[in-house]
Amino acid sequence: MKFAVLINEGPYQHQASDSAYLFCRAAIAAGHQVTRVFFYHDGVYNAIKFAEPPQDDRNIVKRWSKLAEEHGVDLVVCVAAGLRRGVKEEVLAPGFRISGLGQLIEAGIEADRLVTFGD
Amino acid sequence: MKFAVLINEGPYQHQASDSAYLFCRAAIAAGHQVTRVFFYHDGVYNAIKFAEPPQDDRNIVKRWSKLAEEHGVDLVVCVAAGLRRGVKEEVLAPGFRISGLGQLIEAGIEADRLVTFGD
Amino acid sequence: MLHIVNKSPFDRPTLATVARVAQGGALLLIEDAVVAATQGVASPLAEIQKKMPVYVLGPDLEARGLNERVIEGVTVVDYNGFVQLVAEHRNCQSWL
Amino acid sequence: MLHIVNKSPFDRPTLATVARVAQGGALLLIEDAVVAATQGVASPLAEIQKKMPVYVLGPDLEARGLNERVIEGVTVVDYNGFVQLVAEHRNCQSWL
Amino acid sequence: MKKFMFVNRKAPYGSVYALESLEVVLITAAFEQQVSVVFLDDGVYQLVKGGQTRGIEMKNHIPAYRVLPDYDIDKFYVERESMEARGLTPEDFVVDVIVLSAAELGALMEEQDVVLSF
Amino acid sequence: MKKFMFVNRKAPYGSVYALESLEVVLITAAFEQQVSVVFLDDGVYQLVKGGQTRGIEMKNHIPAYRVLPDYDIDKFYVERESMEARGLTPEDFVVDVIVLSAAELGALMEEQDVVLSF
Repeated sequence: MKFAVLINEGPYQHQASDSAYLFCRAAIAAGHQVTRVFFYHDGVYNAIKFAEPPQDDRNIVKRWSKLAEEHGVDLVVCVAAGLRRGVKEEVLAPGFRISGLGQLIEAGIEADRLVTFGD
Repeated sequence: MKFAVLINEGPYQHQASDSAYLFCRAAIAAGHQVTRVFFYHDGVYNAIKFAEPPQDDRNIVKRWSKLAEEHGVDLVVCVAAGLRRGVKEEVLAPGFRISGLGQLIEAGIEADRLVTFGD
Repeated sequence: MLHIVNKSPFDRPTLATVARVAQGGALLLIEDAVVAATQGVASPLAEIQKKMPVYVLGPDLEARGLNERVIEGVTVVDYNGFVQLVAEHRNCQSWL
Repeated sequence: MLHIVNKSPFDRPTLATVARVAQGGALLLIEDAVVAATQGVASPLAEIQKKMPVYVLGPDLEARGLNERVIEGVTVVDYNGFVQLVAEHRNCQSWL
Repeated sequence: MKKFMFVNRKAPYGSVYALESLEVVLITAAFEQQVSVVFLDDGVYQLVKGGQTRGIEMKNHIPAYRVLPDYDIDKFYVERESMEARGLTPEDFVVDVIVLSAAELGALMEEQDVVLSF
Repeated sequence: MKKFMFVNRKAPYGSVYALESLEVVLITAAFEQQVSVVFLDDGVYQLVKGGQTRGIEMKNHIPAYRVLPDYDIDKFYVERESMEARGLTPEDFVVDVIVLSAAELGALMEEQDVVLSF
C-alpha cells in the first residue's frame, strides 16, 4: 500500500515528527511504500541541517535524511511555510527538497492513505 | 522599571512572539526599560535571518533586530535549545546573540518583572 | 499577582486551573483567551471575577471580531494597559 | 474510519469532540492521549467504546510509565499495529 | 476525483493554523477535487466577520474565504453545538455555511477519501 | 536572593517542555536562589516513575529529578486535585513531593518573585 505523511510541527518541541518517523519506518518494514512526507507549518524546521542535538539524544533531521536515502522517500518542505520561517535552500539537509503545497494535494490524490501528525 | 521577557515559541506558528514584541514596544514607549528578551524552546527560531514572509505580512525577525538596534534590547538565544534545533551563528539575524540558560535566570534576578510568552 | 491567560477556555483547562489556584491579584486575558470574556460563552470566568478584577486585551478582541460582545464587569485594555498591569503587580504568572 | 487522537483528555477537548462526532470505525490513542486509557481517569473514552474498538500505542504508554494501568477493553498495539490499523480502514483522521 | 475534507478546530490569530489551512484550501482549488471545509470547536471563530487586525499588526485573512466560491469551493460546514456554545449564529460568519449536527458531520467525514486536520 | 518558582502543567514526551524545563531548573541551582518546582494539571505525569522510552527512541529524562536535591533543589510541589484526578499517589513519583491543595499552591505562588511557566 502507498502511504503519504503530513507533518505539521518542528522537531523536538512536539512529538509529531518522532511519531511520524516511527510510523514510516514500521510501514516500510511491513512492506508498504512511503511515497512522500510533506512538511508544513513548523514542520519545515525538520529540514534544518545545522541541528546538533546532545549525543545521547536522537537526531531527528539526520533520521529523515537517512530514510530518504535508503528508501527513496520524497521529503518535501512547503515553500510558502518555509519562506515565512527562513527554511530555504541555504539550510536544507540532504534528502529534503522545497516545493509547493500542490505536492501535498498530489500526495493525497496518489497515495492510498494520507496520515497527519501534528500538535 | 526594568522588564525582561521570555519567549517560548517560534514566529508565526503561535502568537507568542507577536504579543511579546507589542508588549516590549509599549513598555519602551511608556518609559520602561526592556533589558533582555530570552528565546527558549522553539523561541530560538525567531532569530533565523533567512525568514522572508509575504510582503503584506509583518517580518517578525526584522522587527526584533530593529528593537535591539534602536533600544539596546539584549536578544539572547538559548545555546542548548538552539543547537538541538539548528539555530546557530550561521543563521543568526543582526542583534541576536547566543548564550546559556544562565542569562535567563540572571534576567529574572536583575529585572523588576519577567514576563513569559508561549503556547 | 497578575495572572495572564492566553488560551481559549474551550481548548485548554487553563482558566479552570486559575479559578481553582489563584488567590487574588488580577487576571488578564490575551490572545485566544479573549473569547472567555464574550457573551454567551460559559466558562470559569464568572467564578474568577468573584475573586479579582478581570482585564481583556482589546487588540486581540478586535482581531477576532469580538469587541462588541464583551461581558459586563470586564475591563478592556490596550498594550499600554497590559504594561501598566505588569508594573502595578509585584509579580506575574503566564499560565502556559 | 480510523480516528487518531494525540492529546490528553485533561488538556484538550479532542476526545470529547470525537465522542460527539465520530460515527464508527476505530479509535487509536497515541502520544499524550494514552493517559485516557489508564485506570482512575474520567474521560469520554467509555462513551466512545460503546461505538467502536479502542486501541492505544504501547511505546507511548511505556515511555510514560503507564503500561500497567491500561483499562479493560482497550487493545495495546505497537507501531506495526498502528500501520495495520491505517491500512485496514478506508480512511483516517488525525484529530489535531 | 477524490473527496477532500479540511477540518479546522483552532481559533484564528492565536496560532497560524487557520491562515495556513486556508492557503492549502486555495491550492486545492486548482486540482479539481471534491472539497469540503469544516469548522468545529474553536475553529468556528475562523469565520467570524468584522475582525480588525491592525492592533496586533497581522494580516486579516478571514475575508479571503469569500473568494473560494469563485473556485467552486463553497461547501462550508459548521457544527451546530460548537457554534451555539460560543454564542454565534450563521449571521456572524463571512460566508454562507451549512450547519450540521455532530452526527451529520461524522457521517459526512466517513465518506471522505482524504481528511486534513489543522 | 529571589524566590523562583517553576510551573509544569504539560505531560512529558508529547512535547519538549518537561525536558527543557528540567534543564532550566538544573541551571538555576548554580545561582543560589530559592527554588520551588510545581507540578499540576498534566504536569504531574512528569514525575511518574517506571517509564521506558526505548520504544519511542527518546531519552528518559525523568530520573534526572533525583539529582536535584544534591543541589539543594528539593521543594517539589504537587497539586492534590490534579494528582487524584489522574489516579496517581505520591508513591508513583520519582522524588518525594509535598502535596498541596489548590488554595495552598495559590498562596505559595503569591510569595514568589519570579514564576516561570513551561
